[in-house]
Amino acid sequence: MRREKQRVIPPAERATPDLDSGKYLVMWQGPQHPGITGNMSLRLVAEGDTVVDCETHVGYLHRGFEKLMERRLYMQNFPLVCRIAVPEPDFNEYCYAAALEELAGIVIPEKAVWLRTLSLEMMRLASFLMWIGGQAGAFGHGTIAQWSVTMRDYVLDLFEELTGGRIYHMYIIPGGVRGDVPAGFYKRVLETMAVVEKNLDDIELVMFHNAVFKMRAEGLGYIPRDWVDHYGITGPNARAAGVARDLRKDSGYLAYPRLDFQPIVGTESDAYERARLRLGEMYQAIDLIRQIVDMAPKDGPFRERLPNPLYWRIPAGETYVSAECTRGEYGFYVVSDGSDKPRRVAVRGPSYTHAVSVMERLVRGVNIADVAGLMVSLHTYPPEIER
Amino acid sequence: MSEKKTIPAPLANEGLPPEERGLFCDAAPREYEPARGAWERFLNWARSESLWLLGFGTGCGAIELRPLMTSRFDMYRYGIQPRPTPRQSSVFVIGGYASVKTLKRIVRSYEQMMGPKFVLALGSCTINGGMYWDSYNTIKRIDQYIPVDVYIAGCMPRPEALLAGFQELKRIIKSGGGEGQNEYARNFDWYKANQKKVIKDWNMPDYNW
Amino acid sequence: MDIKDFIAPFAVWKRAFEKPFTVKKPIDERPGAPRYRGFHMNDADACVGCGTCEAICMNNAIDLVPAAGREAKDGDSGLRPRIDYGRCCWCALCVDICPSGSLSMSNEYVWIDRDPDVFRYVPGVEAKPWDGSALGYRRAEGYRLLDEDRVPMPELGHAEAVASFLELVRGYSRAQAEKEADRCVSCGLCIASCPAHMDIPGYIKAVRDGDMDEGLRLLYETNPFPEACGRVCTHRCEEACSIGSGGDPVAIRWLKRYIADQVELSDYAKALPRGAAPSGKKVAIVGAGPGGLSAAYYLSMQGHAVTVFEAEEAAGGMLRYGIPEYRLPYPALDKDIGYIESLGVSISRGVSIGKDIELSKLRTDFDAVYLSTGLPVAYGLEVPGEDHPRVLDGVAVLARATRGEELGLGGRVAVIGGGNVAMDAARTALRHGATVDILYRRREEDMPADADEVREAKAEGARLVEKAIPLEVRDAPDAAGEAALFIWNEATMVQKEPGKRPVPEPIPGAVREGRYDSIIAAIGQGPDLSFIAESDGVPVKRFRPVVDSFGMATRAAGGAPVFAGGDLVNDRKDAISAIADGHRAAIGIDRLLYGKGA
Amino acid sequence: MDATTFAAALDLALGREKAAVAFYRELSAMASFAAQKSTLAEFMAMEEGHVAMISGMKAKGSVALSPTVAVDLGLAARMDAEERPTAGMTFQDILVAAIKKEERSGVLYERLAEAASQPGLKSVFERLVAEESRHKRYFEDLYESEISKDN
Amino acid sequence: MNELAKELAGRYGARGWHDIRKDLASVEVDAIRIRDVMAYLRDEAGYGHLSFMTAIDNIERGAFTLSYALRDHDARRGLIVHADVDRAEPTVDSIHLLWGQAWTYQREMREWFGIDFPGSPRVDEEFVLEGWEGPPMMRRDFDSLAYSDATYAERPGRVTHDPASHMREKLYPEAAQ
Repeated sequence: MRREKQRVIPPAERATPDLDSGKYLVMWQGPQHPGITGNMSLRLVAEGDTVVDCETHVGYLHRGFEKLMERRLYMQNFPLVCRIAVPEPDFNEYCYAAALEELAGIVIPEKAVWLRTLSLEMMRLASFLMWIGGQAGAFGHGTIAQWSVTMRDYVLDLFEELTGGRIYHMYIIPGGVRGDVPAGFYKRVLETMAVVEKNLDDIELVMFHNAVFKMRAEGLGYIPRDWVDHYGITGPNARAAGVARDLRKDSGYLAYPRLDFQPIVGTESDAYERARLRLGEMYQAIDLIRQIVDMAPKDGPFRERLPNPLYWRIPAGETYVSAECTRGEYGFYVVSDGSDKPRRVAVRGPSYTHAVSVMERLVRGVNIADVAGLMVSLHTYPPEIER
Repeated sequence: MSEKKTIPAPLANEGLPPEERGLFCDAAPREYEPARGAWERFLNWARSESLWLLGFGTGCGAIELRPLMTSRFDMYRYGIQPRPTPRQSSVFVIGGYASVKTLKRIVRSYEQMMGPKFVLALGSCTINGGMYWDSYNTIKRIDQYIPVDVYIAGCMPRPEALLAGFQELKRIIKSGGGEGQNEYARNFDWYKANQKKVIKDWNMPDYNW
Repeated sequence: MDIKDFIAPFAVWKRAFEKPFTVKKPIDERPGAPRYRGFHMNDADACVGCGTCEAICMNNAIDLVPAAGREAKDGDSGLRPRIDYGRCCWCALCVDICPSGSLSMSNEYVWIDRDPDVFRYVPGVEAKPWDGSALGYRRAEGYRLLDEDRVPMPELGHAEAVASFLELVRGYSRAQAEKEADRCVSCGLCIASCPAHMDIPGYIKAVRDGDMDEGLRLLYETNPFPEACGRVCTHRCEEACSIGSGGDPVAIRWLKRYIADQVELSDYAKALPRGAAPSGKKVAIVGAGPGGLSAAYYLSMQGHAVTVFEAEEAAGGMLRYGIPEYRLPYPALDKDIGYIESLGVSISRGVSIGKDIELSKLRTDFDAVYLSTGLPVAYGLEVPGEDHPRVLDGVAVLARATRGEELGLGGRVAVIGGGNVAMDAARTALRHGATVDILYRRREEDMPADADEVREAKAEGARLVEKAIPLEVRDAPDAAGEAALFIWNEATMVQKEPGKRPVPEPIPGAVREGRYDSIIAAIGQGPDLSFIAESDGVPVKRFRPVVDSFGMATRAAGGAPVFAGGDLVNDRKDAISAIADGHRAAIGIDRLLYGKGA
Repeated sequence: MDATTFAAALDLALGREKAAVAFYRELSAMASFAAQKSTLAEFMAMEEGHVAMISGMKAKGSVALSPTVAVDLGLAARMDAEERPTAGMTFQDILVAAIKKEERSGVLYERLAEAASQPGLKSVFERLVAEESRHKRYFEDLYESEISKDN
Repeated sequence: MNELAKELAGRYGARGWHDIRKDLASVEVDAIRIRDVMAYLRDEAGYGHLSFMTAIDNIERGAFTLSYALRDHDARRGLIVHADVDRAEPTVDSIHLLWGQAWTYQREMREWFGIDFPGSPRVDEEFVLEGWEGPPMMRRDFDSLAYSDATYAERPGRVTHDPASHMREKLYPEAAQ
């Protein structure tokens, strides 16, 4: 099979090219490179047009969230956390809120559970829509982004209606959610889903049945199955390698145990397979959203009352809450010392491993022109690496 | 502009190793001398209607550039398009907070841009530090380091607000008010001093042109 | 790869015939969603300037600044939030927490300027194009970050209450007190309204932290009657409470009581500061009410030897003789007084100034004198028949109840007046098994009594007769001297002058009468100043000693300086004001005795 | 305006004000303690001020009084018939006496105004009625705020 | 106490097993045993997935507490392994050979807390910071606000008033003395 032949498994050991030999070209890709998702840079060493070594450089977006969170009250951190991963803020909100609720022993109302699930799945869809435009663009297919980013915008319109925010929703607040669904909202959700689904059909036709995309993506960035545990790979990157792990199923948080879905698993573990799998997860998200709209309780409170946020102290303890975001395991590790501010908050973003360790190894032996496509195929967001 | 100019001493490029100093420009930027009357007005019209955007999303704000570039908001129809390199760009969108590490790249990119060049600053973070007001790694006022032509309030500003910002920028350019580049040249020493105060490992030329 | 992979991409062409996604005029065509978190709005009239928005704002984006045309007043700091759009992150936590609910957001989101310094404004004060926008973020129904409901105070049921003189209000448990204390936002608007300017946020914090000793210490900084004030204070603080601007005010009074109740008298000394070394100076205080004893406390803390002269047999003044036991049980009052006495303050009970000892003698024997004699004289009804034997005065009835004397009110009692004394008299009569009518010249909402008192009096069975202008008291035809007819004229409220309170105007012919065994007049009280002679040099105007800001009335030659305070001098005529006067006078006396300024 | 009649009218008023001064002086003699005396002295000084004012108007030949009648709070009408205050008189006693006195003056001027045939003279008495009503209102306000606070 | 807790206690002196929730527990070991413990957990106990590594500055007791979060995907449970290291001389064995991404976390902790992991690749290189001259910034005694105020210019003109003191000034200034 052609794909078999294309698969290259880069060696674990870093090559040490002799840079003074004149054989190699050192080049920086990023931070202001349109093909790089977010701001990070790759220091590439190329021999001819093949990359032989890569160092990742991150930190362009480092704002010191974990330090800032130690300076702020628990509730004050609520607007802060969503900024950690710009294209996908809701998972931050959920993990942070859930961690606090667990530490403080708060059980959120049923309606909040469903609205949170809805919000996370809509976010997943929006995030993937953004991503697929980038993935297609990185292989020179600009049309997809014209559609998918607009589809994402339609989902953001729903978010704006539900939460009052377009990018930063600040909706999943500790204790529940911040507001009920507006009248007629579910109807508009279903309408939007129909439009998105129709466009996804087109995207599938145009992008996945496309000789150019296939030629460039197939076999690119092959991740062997045994890397999954070794590098801590999660999410679609792991599932494309045939590892059926999905925290939504495994941890069974929020309303997921009551929803009907199965993790999508791939076999080929290359850029094409990962893209294909994410397309599948978009359809899956649409399906889940429809289920949620159908099953979510229409009445009841959407928020548990919390103590005065100005003095809210959380009993000493620690916890780690993770959720399956579009890229894999997203988690918040919160340590409380019993005071009104967290002692330590650490954020576990899947890109941490995907964009640094895995990327550095995968990129060896890849054609320079494919570096951007490879990187996008790992679906990485630098802000969650450096926080 | 008509006042007599003393020729400043060449830049030392002290951040660079001695053997590399000669490879880079050692002259400070100079102010742009406008053309006369109608010709300058024509130039300004042309500049304002072809805003070429540097494709460097420096902060959260970059997320709203994608919708702008694509079909729904379609900024091309307003004469705005992204370019991959500073050498081809005339507008720099500072998309919010700037960490020190990014600031270094911002300065470098800004200086590399062709004049006349304009800066659009998005959101709270560029005005007074925003939510990262107490962070050890983000600057609070971008106007301390590079001149800014238009500010857009919001966190994040919606794409429409960005478009409105571009309209305002166009208006400013057409009225001959896009003076940022000249301000930078005029106050070059001040900007440099500010930049070097926060960029501790200054290992690039003093003026990246 | 097959042939489809080369053909399928051309499907994109069909899109040429579809409606494009492009929005024609994005800036005009897409207003923010109805819930959009756009630029801030503030209803500056509803806003009380408490600064809770500033406290919750993690961006440090909000400053409180004086707003043009708004002065500080009770319950309004006169400050308004100014928002820095160089900081704001539009999280709207300020909207969610705002106690008054005055903050909201419009759905406007375009604000562009060349000048970075303009992005700061005081919403609601500086006009902006989006002011009054109907759309935009409001906090959702039923969603607030603060709890608008007060923790209910456990109280005796009304039926149970009227059957005895047991204390009505049981006091908070620890959990209840901490929950209630958690409602406070520490804005401090209340401090200005408290006549004693107590550190209310400070002691509420002590409740939250469970640090009762610290709480007690803060209470005693400005008020040595926490047990009494924790029960019967007129709590002006609660009227000023910012939480009260959008819900029930924090139960400041109950929390004060909670602190005092938690600490045993024997542990007070551990929590409270020690007095200064003896100064060798002697101060006489006339009247052992809250004002006099407060002055005594603070003077003795400064090391002065204090003697308090009290005409009655027990100390406490109106707190003891004017306030019934079910509101302020004597052991609680005794605890406050007991601590003051334990510091070495000597109280000479049963000594009446002007009768047993002259003021001039005090001026010679002591280094300073403080007059805090209150208002012992009840004013009469001033209607024909007011000296009928069944017309009693309210203060006297309450005092007799305190002394445990037989009241002999009979079965039907009328109480004339709408003040706290009237309510206390009515409820005391109820507890003696009488049916009680409360007759008041104006409407219920005009009553000077605390709304709670009125509500409880009614709940306990008193009948309220509003707009009843007293006309005459007559002997009851069949029971001369045993019962009386009270005759009143029904009135309507007439707004005679704009801006002033309406006047009750008798309705011609609407004369009513009622037969009562007792008629308790509680229309007002006055001072007894007969003990002040012209030679004492105390300036008096309209039956009030004239004093300076420290309460000093005279430092004329011929004797020690004389200070005065409490109901005798101030307009507020409540315990907390008397306490504040006593504290202020103590400071004044101390400064004078030590020659510090003044 | 007929000077003699005008003068006669003012003389009458002057007489009443002087009687008032005498009234307070008499009470003051009866007073037993400082607070009573200072209050009576204050009210007496007010009346003396009125005496001086009316004398001035008489000398100038014109009445400079506002015709606006103060709102009647209706207290005086219902007050118990005047009693002679005693040595132990309270603030209430003094105020009641003062209110009643102002009321009686007002009633007198009212009757005179009704009886007056000349429009000019009528107006003088009407203005005096108004003046007395304002005095009464002053004391009534004081009564409401200081004495009858709770009713 | 479950089997694994006993096993860890017996082999490595692990203590303080605590079930945070039904699928998450924590346990404490000596820092010197950390590599052995992690290897055991990875190879023998099924905890094949390293979620993240981080540190907590317990300045009060002069220690950094390292937290290694592991996950056993098959058993669907997580384990957080704690180890205290001396705050004055924080050095820990590197586990970069056990997991392919561990070196990044170690590099991060080196930069953020000043904890050394000898032998870990590029551990002394700058990670997210550039030209940083201050102390490791995640230490509790590093004051972010003070650093920011001293380093980055702020827009002037901000001034606020405390309602309580403002009201005192306006309404009862005599009490201010």
